[in-house]
Amino acid sequence: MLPSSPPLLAFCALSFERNDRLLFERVEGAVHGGDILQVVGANGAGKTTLLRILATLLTPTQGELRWCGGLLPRARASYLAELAFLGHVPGLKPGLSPRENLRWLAGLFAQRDAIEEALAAVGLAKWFDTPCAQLSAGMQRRVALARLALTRARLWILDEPLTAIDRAGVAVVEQLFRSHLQSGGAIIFSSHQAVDLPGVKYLALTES
Amino acid sequence: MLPSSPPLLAFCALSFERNDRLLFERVEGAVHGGDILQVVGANGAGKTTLLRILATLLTPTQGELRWCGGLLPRARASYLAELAFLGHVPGLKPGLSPRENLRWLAGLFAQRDAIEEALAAVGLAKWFDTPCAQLSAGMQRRVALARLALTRARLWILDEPLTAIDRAGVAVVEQLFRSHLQSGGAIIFSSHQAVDLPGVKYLALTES
Amino acid sequence: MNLQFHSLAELFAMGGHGVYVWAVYGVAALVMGALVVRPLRRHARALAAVRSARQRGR
Amino acid sequence: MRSPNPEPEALPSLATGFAALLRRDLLLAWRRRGEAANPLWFFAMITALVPLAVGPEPALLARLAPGMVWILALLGTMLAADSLFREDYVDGALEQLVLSPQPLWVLVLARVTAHWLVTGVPITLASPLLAGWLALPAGGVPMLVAGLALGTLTFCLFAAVGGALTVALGAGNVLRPLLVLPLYVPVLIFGTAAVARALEGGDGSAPLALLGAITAVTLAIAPVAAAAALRVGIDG
Amino acid sequence: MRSPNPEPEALPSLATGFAALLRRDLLLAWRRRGEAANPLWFFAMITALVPLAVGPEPALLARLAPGMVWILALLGTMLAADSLFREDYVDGALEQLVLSPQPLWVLVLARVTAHWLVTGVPITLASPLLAGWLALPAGGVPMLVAGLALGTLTFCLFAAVGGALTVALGAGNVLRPLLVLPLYVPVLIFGTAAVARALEGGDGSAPLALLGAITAVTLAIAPVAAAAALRVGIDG
Amino acid sequence: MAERRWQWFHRLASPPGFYRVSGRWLPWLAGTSLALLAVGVVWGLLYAPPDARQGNSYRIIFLHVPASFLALAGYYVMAAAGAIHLIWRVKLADVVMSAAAPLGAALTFLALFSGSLWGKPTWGTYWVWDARITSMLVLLFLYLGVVTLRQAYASRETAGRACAVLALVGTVNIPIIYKSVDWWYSLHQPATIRLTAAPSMHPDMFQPLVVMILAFYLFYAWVLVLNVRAEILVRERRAGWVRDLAGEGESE
Ligand code: HEM
Ligand SMILES: Nc1ncnc2c1ncn2[C@@H]1O[C@H](COP(=O)(O)OP(=O)(O)OP(=O)(O)O)[C@@H](O)[C@H]1O
Ligand SMILES: Nc1ncnc2c1ncn2[C@@H]1O[C@H](COP(=O)(O)OP(=O)(O)OP(=O)(O)O)[C@@H](O)[C@H]1O
Ligand SMILES: [Mg+2]
Ligand SMILES: [Mg+2]
Repeated sequence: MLPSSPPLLAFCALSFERNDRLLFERVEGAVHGGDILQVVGANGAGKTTLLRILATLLTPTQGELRWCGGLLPRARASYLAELAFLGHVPGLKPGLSPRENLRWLAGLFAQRDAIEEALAAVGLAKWFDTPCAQLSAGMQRRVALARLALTRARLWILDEPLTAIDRAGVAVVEQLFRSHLQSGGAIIFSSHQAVDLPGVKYLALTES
Repeated sequence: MLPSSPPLLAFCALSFERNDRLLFERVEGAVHGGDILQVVGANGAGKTTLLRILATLLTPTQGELRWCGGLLPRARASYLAELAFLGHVPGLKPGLSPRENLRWLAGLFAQRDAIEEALAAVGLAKWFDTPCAQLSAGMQRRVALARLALTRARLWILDEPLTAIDRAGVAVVEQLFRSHLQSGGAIIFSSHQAVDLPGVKYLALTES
Repeated sequence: MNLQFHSLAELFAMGGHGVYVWAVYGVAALVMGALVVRPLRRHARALAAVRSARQRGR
Repeated sequence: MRSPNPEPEALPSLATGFAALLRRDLLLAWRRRGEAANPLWFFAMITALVPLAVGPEPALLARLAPGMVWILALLGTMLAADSLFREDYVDGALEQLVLSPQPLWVLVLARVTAHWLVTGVPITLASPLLAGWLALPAGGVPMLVAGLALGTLTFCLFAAVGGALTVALGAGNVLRPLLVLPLYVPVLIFGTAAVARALEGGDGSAPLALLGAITAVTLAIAPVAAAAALRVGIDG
Repeated sequence: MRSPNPEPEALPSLATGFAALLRRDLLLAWRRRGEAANPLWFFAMITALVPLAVGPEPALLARLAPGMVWILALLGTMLAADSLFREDYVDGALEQLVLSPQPLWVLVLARVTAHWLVTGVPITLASPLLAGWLALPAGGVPMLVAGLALGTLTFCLFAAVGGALTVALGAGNVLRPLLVLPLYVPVLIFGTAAVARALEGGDGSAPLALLGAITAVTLAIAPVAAAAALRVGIDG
Repeated sequence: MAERRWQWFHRLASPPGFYRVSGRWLPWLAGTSLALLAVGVVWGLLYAPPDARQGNSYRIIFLHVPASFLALAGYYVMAAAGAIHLIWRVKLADVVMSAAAPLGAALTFLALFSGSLWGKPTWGTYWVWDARITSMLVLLFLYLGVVTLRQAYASRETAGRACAVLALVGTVNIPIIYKSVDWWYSLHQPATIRLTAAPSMHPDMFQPLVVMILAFYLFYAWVLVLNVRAEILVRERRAGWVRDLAGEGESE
């Protein structure tokens, strides 16, 4: 990769104020293809808020975001085409099975057509057709993570992807991360746990 | 404590079947005052289900529970008077502040009247009066944990109490656990993380 | 006690009220037939399922 | 060491539990008072739609008035009852209620009381105004108000049973109204009959007494039934 | 390495997004078909309460019939619209909709279509039966059905706007009706006018045409407005 | 003696016991109910004399009245089963309840449908808001509520207990609802049309009606037993005795 190519996502001088409280100030960072950035900080430091700003779900009070060099509110369409976001609640319909859930998501996002393999990869081979409401907390998170194996998005933004995941599951997620990074993708995620991957960069949020 | 005194909670030959699927079989264990039991197992192994059975929220397909030697459905009243249960979702009203939440819970359960100290102990000194909906995920979990510092219950049953809690928070929880055990209480909890306490016993659920 | 109708046409017409009477008896036959058939089929399917489970079990 | 049996003084009393929950619910209602007043607004606005839909003749409206007001009071309390246990279920508070050492029916009663104070009472108080809007002669108003006071309480109690039965079923559940509407039939009949009798110059107190009897029976049964349903329903 | 711009072939088309969401919603409705039939059932039950409340005289009921059926269709679609975006908000699916590369209004339209198919269409189809129940003369039925077909679609569109506005307001299920009720007024007026004209032996097509115009305008505006509201509402 | 009676009860109340015993009833129930139905229908449609005022339309009575009777009786069967299940935790009672709800709903529908079609030639309208008719409608809603509630739950045990609570609340309320609808009828001014009561029915009409009523009772019992047996098999499909039963069928 040429050093001159712009980063996939760059953000600079971000600050966010809510209810007259300054949450963070002049936060900046950038991810190129192959980069993985972990947002760390104490409870309430603003990790979720930052990730939602990066996903354009919230508007920063100050600062700017650039996607492949283009200023974000304008480049939004092409940004969303290459973004996969996973929030605190993963967006699965409890009444639908994992297979059905991934299928409707596939209709909205560019996805590979390999739903069953993706579910099998996160250890849900026996659960293709059970309504998600009947899965355990960790199994539901795994369904959400299976989406990542399907998406063609280059940037993943993940809020606490390891919540409720057991040890074996963490290894699966790390494997997912690894292959995404190798294929030139980038990851920004928050977690209180460290992941076992080379080259993780950290962005620490401290109370201002 | 005399070795002959019955355990606080004893369960034997528990099995649970849901939708014709046998989740676990002949699970047994017991906690005396001062004991801490960690339920471990992969995602979907049945930890949550077991804890809900122990809390009498679910009825086991087979097996029996004894509280201080008394068979449980019958001894339920005195059991509930000494039980503190914390589930996956912690039971806080998002529209109420931490203080107000702990106050209504105090009306239902035997609690010490020291809400502010308890909240300060989990690091929420600045947040007594902010509606819980405006707190971060980890801060909300902390409010729920603050209840434990107030309750007079002798048995705590906690489902993944460490979810969303940062490092510093984990130390706070461990301190809470320690003092509860020292005062003769017992703890049964599930977690994918290990806690740093002496004498933790494990109950491993494996798929049957 | 004797037969009240002398031709099929008369029987169907029922003095002008045939539509109502036959509709009621027809729908009743359908509903009551379904009431009997449904549990019978359910019974048969349940047995078949147990049987195939047994065979797979072997 | 503590004794194996709970020290009685440590346990909050029955009244404390009731009061704590009632207070919580009123506080929550106050926090979103824009919303909490809503059964009332709803009631008022649909009343306003009635003349638009059936025509403005006062004579016709007057005939309709008691029935319409009753039906709308029914709908108003019922719609708001949606969140009676559902919210508590979603945020886990219901588990805590079920695991409380307090008898569950007392807690159910507290929730119902709060709900009635927030929906039924305002509707009852506003009803003379709305009935006037629909050209109801003044002679019917006392019976209307008395009936609604009892009737909305009964509606809330039945709604609690319905809500408890459907608590674990998906959000936005439309099943609940269907379970409870048939139970509302007697209340509606006696409630409107009391007003009709008064309007005819007769004595509406007989149907009102029957309404009172229904309310009393429901008050005895519904909290227990709802509590039983909650224990069942908490497990999806 | 992949190019910085998305490969066009990788992105699902507009129709795919619409179809995927429509399919999801119909599937969900089918999963709880007991519930899905419920706006209809609700509609029928409240219809049955009307004679109990206002008395059984056929002449009176016939006068009321068009207005009552319209008001109940309004309530039926509105009640079920409660879950239109609320559920998606709570379980995080709404975030995914907002972040989808598809235009949001297309997705809103898919949701509204599904909702109309599941509520409005059955209500429209059942309305002749229910109108007959309330002793509506047969002459009014065609206008009633035609009006309801358009009207329920408009109601669903309004409900989407209201639902989007309140999605982030907490269980605000009673606030939304208030926001959208004023919008319902013209629909209600023209809809009942069409039936009334037809019953008088006149021609109901003029109010019906106006109703159609309202539906067309709403169809153009509401999805865009709801999409805008959703983007705002998603941030608590 | 008393002990033996209880043994008998326990055998009957256990699903496999009931399954075996009821197998012996089936041919009798099927035979008698079908035979009586055939006799009643032919008698009523072909041989009974026409009514003086209503002509031939009154022949609907031979379905309408038995269906109405069973629709009402069925609710008590269902509610009682629900109560027994909730109070004494008899599993079979839950099975009976789950079978009785759709059956009752179907019969209520038949009563409404037949009455409604009968109304057209007699009253000139398919529907009037008469007390009895209204209470029948409310009954249909009550049935459908129970049916839907059961379907809505994923777990069978939960569904059973929830429905039992509903049925129990219903049990208390049913008399109130019926009485109130009757009062409603008399409180408002009397409706223009009344159900023609049948005090002085001609024996030639009355006899086939009695046959049909009997036939319907037997039919109800038969279908109820069929449903209960099917439900037992589905619920106990993993139990040894069901597997043995399936094996017997196989070897034949
Ligand atoms: C939808 C309309 C109707 C419904 C729901 C209905 C309902 C009922 C019910 C529930 C019964 C049983 C009452 C009891 O056991 O005490 C009954 C009986 C009867 N119905 Fe109807 N009915 C309807 C229409 C009609 C019509 C149109 C007629 C004839 C003009 C009629 C004639 C009778 C007669 C003769 C009996 C037997 C009365 C007795 O022996 O007590 N019904 N109906
Ligand atoms: N409501 C339900 N209906 C049916 N099956 C359920 C239900 N809840 C859980 N299960 C099933 O029970 C099993 C155990 O679930 P449980 O939630 O107890 O697992 P767990 O050990 O807590 O997992 P996790 O680590 O993911 O929290 C799972 O296989 C799940 O599919
Ligand atoms: N909807 C909201 N309204 C007002 N303030 C909010 C809202 N959501 C979050 N906050 C505040 O913003 C701050 C940061 O919250 P955020 O959820 O971003 O923290 P976090 O770093 O993700 O914490 P955690 O580790 O607990 O998930 C907190 O102090 C919280 O009180
Ligand atoms: Mg967070
Ligand atoms: Mg769990």
